[in-house]
Amino acid sequence: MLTNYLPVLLYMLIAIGLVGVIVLLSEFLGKKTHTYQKDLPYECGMDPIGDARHRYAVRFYVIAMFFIVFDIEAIFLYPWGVIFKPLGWFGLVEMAIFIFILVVGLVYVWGKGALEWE
Amino acid sequence: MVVPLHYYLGLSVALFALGVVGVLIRRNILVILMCIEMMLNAVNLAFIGFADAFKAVDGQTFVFFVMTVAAAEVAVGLALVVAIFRHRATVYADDLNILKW
Amino acid sequence: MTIAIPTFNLSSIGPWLTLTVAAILILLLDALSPKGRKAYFPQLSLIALAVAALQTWWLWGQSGTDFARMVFLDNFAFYFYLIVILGTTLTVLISRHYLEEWGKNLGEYYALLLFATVGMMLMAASNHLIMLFLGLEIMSIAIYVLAGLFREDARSNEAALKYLVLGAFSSAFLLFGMAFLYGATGGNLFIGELAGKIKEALPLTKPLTLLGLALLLVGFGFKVASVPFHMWTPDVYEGAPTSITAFMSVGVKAAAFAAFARIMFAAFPAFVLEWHMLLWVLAVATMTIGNVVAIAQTNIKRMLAYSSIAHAGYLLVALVAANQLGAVSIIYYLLAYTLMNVGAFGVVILVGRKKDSYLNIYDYAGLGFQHPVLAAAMSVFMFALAGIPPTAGFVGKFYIFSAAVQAGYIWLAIIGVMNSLVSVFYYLRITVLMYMRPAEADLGPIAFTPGLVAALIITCAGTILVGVFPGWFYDLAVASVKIFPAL
Amino acid sequence: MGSVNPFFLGCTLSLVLSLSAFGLIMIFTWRRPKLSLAISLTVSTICLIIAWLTFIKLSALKEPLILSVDWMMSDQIRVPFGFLLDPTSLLMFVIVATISWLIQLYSIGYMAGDSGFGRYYAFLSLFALSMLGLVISSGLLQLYICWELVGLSSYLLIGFWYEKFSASEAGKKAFVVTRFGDIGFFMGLAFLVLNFGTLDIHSINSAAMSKAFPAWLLTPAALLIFCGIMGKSAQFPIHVWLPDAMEGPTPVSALLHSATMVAAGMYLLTRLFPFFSCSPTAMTVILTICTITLLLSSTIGMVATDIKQVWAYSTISQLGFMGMGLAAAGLTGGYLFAGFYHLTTHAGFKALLFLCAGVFIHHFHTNDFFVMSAKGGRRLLIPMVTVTIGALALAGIFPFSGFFSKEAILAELWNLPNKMWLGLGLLGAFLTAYYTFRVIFVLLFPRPQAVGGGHGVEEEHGHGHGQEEEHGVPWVMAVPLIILAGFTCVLGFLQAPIQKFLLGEVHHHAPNYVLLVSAVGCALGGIGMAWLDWGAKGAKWEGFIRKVPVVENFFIQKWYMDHFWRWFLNTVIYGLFSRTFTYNDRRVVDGGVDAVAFGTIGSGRLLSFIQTAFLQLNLLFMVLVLGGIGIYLLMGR
Repeated sequence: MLTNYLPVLLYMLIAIGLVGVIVLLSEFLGKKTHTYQKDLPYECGMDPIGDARHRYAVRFYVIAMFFIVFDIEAIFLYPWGVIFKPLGWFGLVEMAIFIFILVVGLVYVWGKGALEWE
Repeated sequence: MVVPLHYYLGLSVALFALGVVGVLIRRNILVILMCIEMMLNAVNLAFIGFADAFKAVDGQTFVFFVMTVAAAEVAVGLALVVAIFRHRATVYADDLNILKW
Repeated sequence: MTIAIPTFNLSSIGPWLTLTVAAILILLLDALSPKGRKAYFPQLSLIALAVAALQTWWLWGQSGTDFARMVFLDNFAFYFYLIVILGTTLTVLISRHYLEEWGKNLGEYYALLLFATVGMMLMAASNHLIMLFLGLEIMSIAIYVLAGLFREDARSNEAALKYLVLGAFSSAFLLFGMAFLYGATGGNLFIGELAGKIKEALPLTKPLTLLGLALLLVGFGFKVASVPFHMWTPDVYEGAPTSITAFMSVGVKAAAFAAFARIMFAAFPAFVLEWHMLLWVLAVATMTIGNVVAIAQTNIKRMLAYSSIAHAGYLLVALVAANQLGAVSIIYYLLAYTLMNVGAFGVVILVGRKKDSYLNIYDYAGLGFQHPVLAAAMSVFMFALAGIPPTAGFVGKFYIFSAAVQAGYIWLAIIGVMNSLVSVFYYLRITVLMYMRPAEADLGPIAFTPGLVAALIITCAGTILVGVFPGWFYDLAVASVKIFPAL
Repeated sequence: MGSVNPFFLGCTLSLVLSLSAFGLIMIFTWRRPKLSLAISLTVSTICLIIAWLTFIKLSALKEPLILSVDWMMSDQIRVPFGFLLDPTSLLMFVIVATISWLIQLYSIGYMAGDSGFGRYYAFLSLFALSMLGLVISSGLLQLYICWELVGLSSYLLIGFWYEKFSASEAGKKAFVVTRFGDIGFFMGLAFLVLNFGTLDIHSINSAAMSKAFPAWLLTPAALLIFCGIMGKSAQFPIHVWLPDAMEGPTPVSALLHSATMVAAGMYLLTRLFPFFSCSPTAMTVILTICTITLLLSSTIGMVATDIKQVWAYSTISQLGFMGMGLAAAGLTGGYLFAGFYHLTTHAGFKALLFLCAGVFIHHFHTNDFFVMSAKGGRRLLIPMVTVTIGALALAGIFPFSGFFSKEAILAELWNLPNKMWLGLGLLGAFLTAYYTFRVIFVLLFPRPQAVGGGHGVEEEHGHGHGQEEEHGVPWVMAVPLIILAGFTCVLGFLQAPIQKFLLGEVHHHAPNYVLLVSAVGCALGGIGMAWLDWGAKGAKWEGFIRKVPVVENFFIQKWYMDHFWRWFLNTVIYGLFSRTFTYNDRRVVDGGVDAVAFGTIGSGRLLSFIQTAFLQLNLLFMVLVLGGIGIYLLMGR
């Protein structure tokens, strides 16, 4: 009975292992520079201590918008994932088209230079 | 445990009404957009409630589409707010008064 | 578990595919090609539109549904395909020079136009509330962006944001209405089956259905700019780029009326009395307020906005009539309206000259002497909008009011005729200004570009031809409304 | 169709040519007076020739000639487009073509040097197009279209001197007021087509004659169509536009308001005479309205001082007279002849009167015939003679055309069981003669001192502003006068041939001497009265009506009809609708928000909520309406 969950266990182990390996590797291989900004918690350019009614740079909104749009499209991947098998090739092709359209959006955003920070 | 349909509907209507009131009384356009999101989510809740009651799946499918569309709408809305903010340094609905009767 | 993939025929959504592919292509080209080599987007769009029209023509005469009953294949939808394709084509024609003046001849403009067109077609053909909603939003979101196209122009921004907030608000209502209908019918979202399901569940779910109906009315009322949901119209029409205003006034109206008519005719036979009564009131209010307020306007775009509200009122009259002639007149009138209104906006673009400098109606003074042909064209459009024979506007109004009389709504017809009388005043004022007033100042030359000239020729000739030979279009329309057995 | 019918070709040609003349001038040549004139006059001459040729060729016609194609609007609704050539339309066709040709000729002189010369001729061509189209159209919809075009071109012509405020106002008034009647007309058409399914004039008439219409259908349709006639033919109570319409150039007045445009209404009545006469109710209404119009306009004509105003009111009264004749004939089962005959003769003499007035106005630069008289109007020989001929005809004096046609109408009135109508008709004839000859006598027997002393005398010396025109009347203006005067003298004796042409047979009835004597007596009485008041040596130069100042003032104020409409427009239309809405826009919304803003800041959330700009007010409104709809749907019934 519990053996049914063996793949899950395996999957978890692999995931944890992978994360651990990557963290360790970056610790050993990566170049280390320490700046004030970089050492702040979350590493995101925000001051962790201070007034909460802080004004954000407008660029955050732009990035946030892209994130919302691309992220929310993933919603359609879940139902597909659930019935991936019965849908077969048809579903795969459909999803490929769907993702292709998303990629077009990404290419467009990229090509327009909207991903440049400056 | 089965949640009765009218619980869903009651909550949904309440959420929707809250959203409407929020849209009507808040001045900040960002908050107005959030309230509109709330209205859409109330609709989602209603759909899910009905889908659950009827054991029909199309209500849930509808929810997916509503969510994506709402995201797109908000993205456009945010972009417009940003554009307006760059011009006039305001995000308040009552400052949108160039176009008048 | 196995899932039966429903059979479907890609060619039945051929026009959509063509336009979508063209739009995606434009987006890619726009992002990837270096600056300065982007002049071919209008041509590309026109080709795509022509192909889509051709595909529609091939589809003509089919009936039934496809894609697991999601999509209607019928002449009603196809007629609307043709109308919105016509509207988009004309918009593309009048856009180019105008956009160049503003420095905004962008690829996305055309891509968004095409996407919006696809959305409109979806609305006209949908047999499923999800499809309807998707079509509505594809169209609306594209137009929100287009309305705010001139990012540097505060009015354009404001128009877009107002439209977005109001539009999102109203689509939330529409959605809530759909949810109620879904509940009232025990989990049905197919438009074609709504009527039967509503009837089945009637005694139990009457309040739910009625609430759904009310919410749908609000949602659609907003999209067609019916009073009292019209308040966005003048602001948005004034602030949006003129070419987009033209597109909105014809395309959105056509698509919204297509969906509106289909739902009302097909889904609510059980509540005929209620929605007739409500729409009766809305129609009267819409016509009257639109026309009366238009008299007071001095900005031509605002005036045309109120006139577009008034025309929505006439169309609502046809909807209330709800007989075969009524349905026919909706289709016919939207075709006529597309021609005459885009034409009028084309003239507005021309007269507006550099960056919409001259939008006051008094800037039209003396146009008849400086540019007789242009003034003549504008007069044709004004006559047509006012419903003066022998233009298409007259025949359309004749159908509409005849339909109302036929359905027994004599008073509605009388009010309609009185309203069109009032409208003559402000339309003819433009003509009078053009021919009977000397120009107040020299406003500078008017740049006639091939696209605009072509659009004006098409609209002008179309307005007159459709008016003089309505028979053919009428027959097409009759063939299209055969699908509503209740009429 | 193997060979095209020559008449069809001719009719089409005349319309197409007129339209292209309008288009050509308007688009290309309006800057060049000579060229425009050439185009317009050529086209007009061709139309004239076509009209007369058709008339002569078809004069022996037995059956009406219908040359039409169906314009299909829908399965049930077929609208015929084409030409219906029967005696009525042929006669009118000729009249219209002739008069518009004469007026184009006359205008060469009258409009010479006007800055809008080309435009003027373009409008005249448009007018000819629409009027000719109206006359020979075979279907009511085509007629309606031309009817509206007539309205449009008259609007353009009346407001021709647009820089003159009163002129553009008058143009607008004419257009709006006649449209008012047209709503009725249009509704009548819709009513007919929906209940009967055709708009073909011939089939409507024959159906009416064979009693195919139920009365409930017939009477409303007839009355609705009559609304249009009231507007176009300036019948009470929407006659108010016509006197104002005199603001246009005088040849235009002659063209529009004597022979053609206003006659269009009566022409329609004639055209649908069999249809109308099937509804006694409608005919009685028509008779009443026309009688009121006759008396009203005659009495106003008695006190007007502008020569064109007098002719304008006489036009209205004569139109009323025609209407009475037709209605009476309809009620007694008579023929359309009397009214239509009067229409014919009236076209001739009224055009004549207006053109004469135009000569005087052109010469003296004034519209006031008292001033004209003081400046020596009687020295202009040709117009003075011709205006007298016209006036005699208008008054109904033997042997001029008006006598015969009035006689015919009075005979119809005589046949009515109620003799009151006859009495009112005679009273109208008396008044007509009176005000007509008031003008003539004032012109003939000038009294410079009566028009404010020295002013008139000074003008006497200096009236020629150094222009050569004072030496006489240009021939282009004189020729039409003479031709029209000729018509006026001759037409009366053509009664029998015209009757034969119109009805196919001559109805001789024994001359009714009582009627004859009383009619002539009334006319002569009117002239005599005018002589006593204005002509005779010791006359006081004031109308007999002066003795009752209240009534005189009532007439001078035109029965307060203008006041009524002004009030109606201001209060009801502008006040109630436009103002409310525009006021809302500008004041209530802005002002309300301002008031709140300036008001107490501390009064809390409720007020600040109203303050939150337009966007949310709109939204709130939507929600409220939704609430209303919901309540209606759920609670209603």
